[in-house]
Amino acid sequence: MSLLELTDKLIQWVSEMARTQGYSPEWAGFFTAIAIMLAVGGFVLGFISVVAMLLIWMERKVSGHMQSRIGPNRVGPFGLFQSIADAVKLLLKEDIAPKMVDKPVWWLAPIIIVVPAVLSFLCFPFHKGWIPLDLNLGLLFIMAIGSVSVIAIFMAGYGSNNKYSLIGGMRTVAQIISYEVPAILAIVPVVMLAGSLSFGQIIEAQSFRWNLFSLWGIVSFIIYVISGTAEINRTPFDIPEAESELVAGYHTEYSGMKFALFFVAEYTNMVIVSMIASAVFLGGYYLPFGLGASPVWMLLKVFAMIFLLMWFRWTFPRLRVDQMMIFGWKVLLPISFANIAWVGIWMALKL
Amino acid sequence: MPLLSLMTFIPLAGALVLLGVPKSRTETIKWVGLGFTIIAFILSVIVTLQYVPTQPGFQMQEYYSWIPQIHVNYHLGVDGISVPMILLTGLITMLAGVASWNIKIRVKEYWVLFLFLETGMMGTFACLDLFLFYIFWEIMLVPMYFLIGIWGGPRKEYAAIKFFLYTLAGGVLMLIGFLALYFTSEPHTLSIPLLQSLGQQGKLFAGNNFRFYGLTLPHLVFLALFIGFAIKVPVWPFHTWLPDAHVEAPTPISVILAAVLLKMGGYGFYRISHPILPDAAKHFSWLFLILGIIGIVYGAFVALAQTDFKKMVAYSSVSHMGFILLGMSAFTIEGFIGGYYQMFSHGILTGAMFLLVGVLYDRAHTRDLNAFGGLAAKVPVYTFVLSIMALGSLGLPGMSGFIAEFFTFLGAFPVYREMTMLAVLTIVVTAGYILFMMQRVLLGPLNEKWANMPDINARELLTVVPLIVITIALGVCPSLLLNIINPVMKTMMVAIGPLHP
Amino acid sequence: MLNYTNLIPLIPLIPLASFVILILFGSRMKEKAAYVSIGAALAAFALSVPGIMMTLKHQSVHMEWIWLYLGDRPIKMGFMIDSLTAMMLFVVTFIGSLIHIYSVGYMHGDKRFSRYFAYLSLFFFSMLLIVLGDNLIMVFIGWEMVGLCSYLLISFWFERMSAARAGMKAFLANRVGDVGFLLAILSFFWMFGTVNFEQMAEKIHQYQGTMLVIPAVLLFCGAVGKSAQFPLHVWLPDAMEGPTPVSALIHAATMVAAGVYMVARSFFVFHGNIEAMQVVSYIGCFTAFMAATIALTQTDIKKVLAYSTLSQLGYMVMALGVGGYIAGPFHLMTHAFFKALLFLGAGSVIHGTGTQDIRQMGGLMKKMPITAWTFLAAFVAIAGLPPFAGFWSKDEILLSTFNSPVPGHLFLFAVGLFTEALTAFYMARVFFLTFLGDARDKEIHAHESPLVMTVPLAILAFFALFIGLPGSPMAGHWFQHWLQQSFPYMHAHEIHLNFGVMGASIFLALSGIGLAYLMYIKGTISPDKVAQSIRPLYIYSLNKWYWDEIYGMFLIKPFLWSTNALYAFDVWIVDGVVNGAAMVARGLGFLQFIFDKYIVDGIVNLFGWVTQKSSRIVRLVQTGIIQNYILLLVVGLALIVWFKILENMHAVL
Amino acid sequence: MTELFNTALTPWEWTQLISFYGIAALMIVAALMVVTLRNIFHSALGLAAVALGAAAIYLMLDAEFLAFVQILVYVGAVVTLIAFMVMLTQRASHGKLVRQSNDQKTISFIVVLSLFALLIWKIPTTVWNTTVSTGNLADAKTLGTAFLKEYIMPFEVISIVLLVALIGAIVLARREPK
Amino acid sequence: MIVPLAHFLILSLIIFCIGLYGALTRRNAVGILMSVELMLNAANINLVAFSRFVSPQSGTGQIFAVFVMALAAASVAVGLAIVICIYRNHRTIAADKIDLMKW
Repeated sequence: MSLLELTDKLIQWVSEMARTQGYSPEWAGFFTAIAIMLAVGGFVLGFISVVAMLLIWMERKVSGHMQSRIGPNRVGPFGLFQSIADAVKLLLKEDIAPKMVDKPVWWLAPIIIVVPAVLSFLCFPFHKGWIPLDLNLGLLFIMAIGSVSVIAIFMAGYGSNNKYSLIGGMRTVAQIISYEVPAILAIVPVVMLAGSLSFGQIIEAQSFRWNLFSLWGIVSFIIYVISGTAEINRTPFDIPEAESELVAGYHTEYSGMKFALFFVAEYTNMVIVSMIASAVFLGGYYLPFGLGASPVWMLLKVFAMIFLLMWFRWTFPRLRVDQMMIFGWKVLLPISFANIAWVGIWMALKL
Repeated sequence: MPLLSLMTFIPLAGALVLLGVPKSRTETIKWVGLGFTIIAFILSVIVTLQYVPTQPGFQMQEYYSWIPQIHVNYHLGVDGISVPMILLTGLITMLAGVASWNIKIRVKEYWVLFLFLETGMMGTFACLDLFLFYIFWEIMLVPMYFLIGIWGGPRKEYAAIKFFLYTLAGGVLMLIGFLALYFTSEPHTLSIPLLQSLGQQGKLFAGNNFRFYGLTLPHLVFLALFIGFAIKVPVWPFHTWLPDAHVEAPTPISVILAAVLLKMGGYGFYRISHPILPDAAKHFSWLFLILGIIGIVYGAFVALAQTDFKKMVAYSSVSHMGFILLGMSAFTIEGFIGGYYQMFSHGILTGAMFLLVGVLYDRAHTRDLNAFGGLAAKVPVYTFVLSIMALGSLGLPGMSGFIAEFFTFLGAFPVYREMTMLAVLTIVVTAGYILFMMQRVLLGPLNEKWANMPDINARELLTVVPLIVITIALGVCPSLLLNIINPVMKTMMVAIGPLHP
Repeated sequence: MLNYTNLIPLIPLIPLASFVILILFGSRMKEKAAYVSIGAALAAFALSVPGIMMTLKHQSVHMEWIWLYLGDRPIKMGFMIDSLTAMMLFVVTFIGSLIHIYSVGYMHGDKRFSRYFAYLSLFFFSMLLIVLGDNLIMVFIGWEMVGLCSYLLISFWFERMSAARAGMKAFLANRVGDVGFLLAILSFFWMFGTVNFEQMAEKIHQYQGTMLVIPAVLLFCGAVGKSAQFPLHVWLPDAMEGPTPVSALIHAATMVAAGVYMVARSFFVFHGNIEAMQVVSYIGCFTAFMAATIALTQTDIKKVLAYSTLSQLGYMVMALGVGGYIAGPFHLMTHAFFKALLFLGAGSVIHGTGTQDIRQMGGLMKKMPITAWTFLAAFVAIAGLPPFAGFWSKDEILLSTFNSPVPGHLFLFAVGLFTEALTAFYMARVFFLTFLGDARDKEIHAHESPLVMTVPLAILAFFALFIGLPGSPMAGHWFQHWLQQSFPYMHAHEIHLNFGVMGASIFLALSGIGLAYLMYIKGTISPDKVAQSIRPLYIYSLNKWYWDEIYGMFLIKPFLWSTNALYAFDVWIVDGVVNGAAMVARGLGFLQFIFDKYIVDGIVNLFGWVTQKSSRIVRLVQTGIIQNYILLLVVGLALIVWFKILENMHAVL
Repeated sequence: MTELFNTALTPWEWTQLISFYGIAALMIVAALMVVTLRNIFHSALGLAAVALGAAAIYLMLDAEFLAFVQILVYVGAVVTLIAFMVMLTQRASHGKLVRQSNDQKTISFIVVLSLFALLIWKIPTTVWNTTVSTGNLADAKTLGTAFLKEYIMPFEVISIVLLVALIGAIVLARREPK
Repeated sequence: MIVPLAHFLILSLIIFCIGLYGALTRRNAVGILMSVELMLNAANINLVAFSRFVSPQSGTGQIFAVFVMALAAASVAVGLAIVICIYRNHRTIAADKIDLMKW
């Protein structure tokens, strides 16, 4: 809450300053708005970095326990500060730029890949009314902005001027494009039923009954989780960065802070996928059957989803490229179409 | 519930389902295909039962705007003119499906086309929009072409192409007629009910002064429609595709061709040309009369000269279909009802005749009438069934054919006495060729070649018995059908008016 | 309501039910099938008895129902029983039942035994429709159905080609008559709007026009077909191919008489319609005479009887034609009994001897006494010896001919008398040759028929002898008065006995019999010599006046030829036009191809040549590089924009 | 400074102006990159930049839906496809293509310039039939309704075109099985 | 909207002309495709601008723009396939080297 108070103070200060400096009320309001934007932006950025680091720690812990190890436990209580230590290490590391890389592209790639990840947080529904920017087309916005990361990955793969990176990048892009389709199609029934693309309204529509509590909901949910996993290139869909084949895929040539940015982007994307799944299928900040609503539930659900993704990673073996493609186009796609058709027919009959 | 759409497109759905069945599983294909024809038949029965004859106008209408730019609507609906035809289509297609059981080659394609054909037929009878009508009308040609061209007899290609081109030529003329109707109606419309009311109020072609050798535009439009429908009927002299198509087509397709497709021409007269252009129809009543009489007499005479069983039945169709024209030429209610009754009755009788020819052909692999003889002793049940149907098409009282002919004569006689007498005389010739056929096939000493011929089996009997029941029921109690068509004919006659007011 | 009126439909429907049962299950019943059919016939008889009784009390029964609506016009169907109907009902059901019983013996062992009885039942049904129908449509329906039954029964033994052909001939000849009948129905419908007998009678009574002749003649055409009058008589002799009981029932007693019945029933059409009556009477008279002459020389016992039937039917028709509307039906009834008896007797003879040729028979009196005596009874009845049945009815006919208003009635009367002599002669010839004298063929071992056949013979013999009595002066012409109630529109007139006519009739009959006695018993006059002396006439008669040959030559052959010609026309001309159109299209295509190749293409080649030469230079523009093209396109676009702008500026300026 | 901000324009208008011209400049630069750069991949990135810029312009023009679709289609699909094309034909792009432009460079420039001149001369002088926006602007719902009502026919046709293009592309690009 | 319509049109015109120039001069087939996409984008800006300024309520221009986008996507897909096909057969994607259509 202190953060909110701080923000409040900042805004008051700005409007006070503007007024005392003799600006017209319009301009004062304008500056205030900018201040709000900055505050929100700062909050989001802070949230992202904290969450990313927390997730890295969490992943190591989870993987450790799944493999009957303990995981990081030296730095801080339960090794909590291990991520901070890592971040510091990466920041301080020498920035190596290979000679043959396509400089501008290689440089821009890690920056661009973070942009969509951060922008997606604009629609993070913490609580009723606590959505930084509740766009009418929120879902579409996230989907659209997410596709920008494809370009960034391409840039990274191409810019590295490295066979492995290029192949890794192309694989990634192919995979993302392929699985974006079932992911969107899995959400379509929800949109059809809620009649809106805005997160706020979709969640409100589930205030009593989650979308998960129906046959089509379960199907959609499963499809979405699978395609989501594929979109963020996590095991079992980590083909693009398969160490044993491609070294590390498109970020082979990156190190230091640039690598860290890729890392942050990946974990942020994980949060976003979990966020969408929670908001769209699991009722967002609502408990089922009107039992209550709170931002805590939202965060808990997001973390539960993240845990699920991690669980996947340490449970399933990696797929082959052709298996992955066949699964996406020949299994998920038809099922999601059938699902949409079914929901459509159901709606038509009901209406 | 969109009953008519359901009925029309259920067979199409069946065809799509069949596309998914593997080719090798012929038994499954047959049962699935038959299942869909049965569903369509049941739906057609439901339509018939739901139809309220006493209520005027079209019923069970479905209306959706389709291509608003040219005023095309998806408009279905039935009245007393279409209901019996729909029932006939459902029934005959189902029976033809049963008769298709011994189609052995390319079963899957056959059934897919077969079901596709049924959709076309149902649609033609159920639609109330000229555009839709034209689409369904033409769409039927395609499966028919393949069904004759692939599963037919030795000259199947010739027959199929002839059928296709002939009907297509008619279709084009019909389309020209439709377009003329569209562009001259104000507002532009292709809706049949609307055009009917416009035409009957004399608002169609109002103020159009076009003349072509003394023919006005409605006359020309009517002629175009007439030729289009006449080819399908078929009216002499457009009939020559019929014997070829019938002879070459496989049995079930002959049945459908005779029982349903030929009716579309007549249906076109009843539904489109006469109600929309009553004055032109009256102007050309002499054409109907002359061609009808020629068809009746000529078809009967030529049928007597045949040695091929199917050809004989085909020419007898030409003769029988002439009654429709004769009935319609008089513009009396008896004539109109008689012509319509003849359509239904001919569908039942000739359908059964072709089924029975098929039964014989399956056993003997020949249709030469002179090759048989004395079969009555060998195949008594078949003989019985064939005799009933033959006597029915001969016009024996107690069966539907007599009622139809009698009504037609009753309607035509007060208007055209001499010509009707000529037509009545033809019943002798009709009896001649039917009896001659029976004598050559069934009677006389047994031809030893067929000493081991098995009698008609249960499946084949199943296809014919319903037709026997219907034809006798309609002969004894014509009210079954008249109750449906009487009110609508009355309204139509009131709207069209008598020939010489 | 279970009153009698509502039971009338059962009279035809019971035989129909019998037909349905037999056709479906008959083959399993074997010979028990006969019981169903006989039961149905007897039930029909029993049911009609109350109706007949009611007419005796001068009542009539009538029921009708609406069959269908044609537009707004209801078309009614109905049954009625008046005295004429009652007479027919009696004839049909009574004789029919006897013949059913007789058939059990005659058809014993036939492989299609049940089918035979099924057809008989169907015939019963149809015949009763004719008899009971109160309108022409109903009669027509029955009319066609009896035709069908006749067809089925004539070609019952269809393995014989001649039987099959005879059936077809019968049906077709009937059909020709039916055309007339149908046209008559249409005419009446058109003229009066009804075909109900009562209503028609009423309307015709008020009718003033002159157009009634043609419908009347057309209606008579139906009777001509069914009652086998000239010129449609040819089918009846051939119809003898059927089983003999069928010949008795259908082709002697009932169906062929339906024509007479129908004319009598619709006599109001002919009454006062002199032209039509003339046609009817002359045709009847001619048929009677012609058939009698043919019967003189035939040697097949059934053929003789067939021609005799023809002749007698001609008699009846003539009677109606000359206005003897009661004489005709009266003779119909008596004839039904004695002719049925004759046929059954002949059947018994055929059954016993196995041949139909009277030249091979002889002396059967001893071997088949019951048959012989009953045959004798029938013979005296048909020959017109008083006081037996035939005498009274024939006398009635001759009397009405004598008193007729029809022009030329005396000529008709003379021919009638002469025909009666002929009848007596040929019937005597048959009887003498068959039963008297010695057996001419030793191969034939005749035996008396079983009881099931002889008992009906005996019953019929009784009626054949005495059925004429109710119409005799001794009974005060009771029958005629009774029948008169069916003709309410006629003035009942007193019947004056004319002993001259009676005497002439008796004399001629006796002289005919006497001549036959001299020729075939005594042998004083040799039949062969007589035949030799009038050989052309003999041959002419033996060959049945060559009617079959004439029809074959002048009708059937040209007809068949015309069908083939029309078919050829269809194939070569009509279809030829279609194929020709295709050919022409293809030919035009070929011509165009030629034209195209040498003329059009030549010019094109010329241009091409010129172009080729000139385009050596111009073709450099075509580089194959798309971007060049796009550039040109853009230049064009720029120009268009430019001109457009200029235009707008002008417009603004 | 203060005075400048207190002129007639509201801060919102200022933002619009600045963002519009900024974005426009960026787009023009990126477009030039597309047509001039030797490295075709860089050109593709330029195209992506133009597409994003266009999306921003759409946002300014209150066409939210279109903006997001633009990003989804252009950045997510078109540019990706082009990048793939670049990768798959990399050898040709790098090795043999020494010259990046063809022989009609000059004349093309002149033609395009003249066209440009014509239009740039005409655009400011034309009076456009603009209206002041009152009431609700067209949003996604309006568009969706329009697609399924007035424009259903074109919509269906375009779907079929897409399907055909899809099939055509597959057929063309598929290696013939030996 | 403070920015006048004409400025949007001019921006669109500039991008269009740049794209046109590229389409006319680039040798690389992929380059040509990209230039065409530029032109289409320029057209879209035009459409949306008109939509906003002329009929803001009906959104007709936006609908047209959506159609244009669909067509652009289709053309790129087919273009990609063609280019790959050409590349496979001719080992080049230079537009002025592919002149098989020359008489």
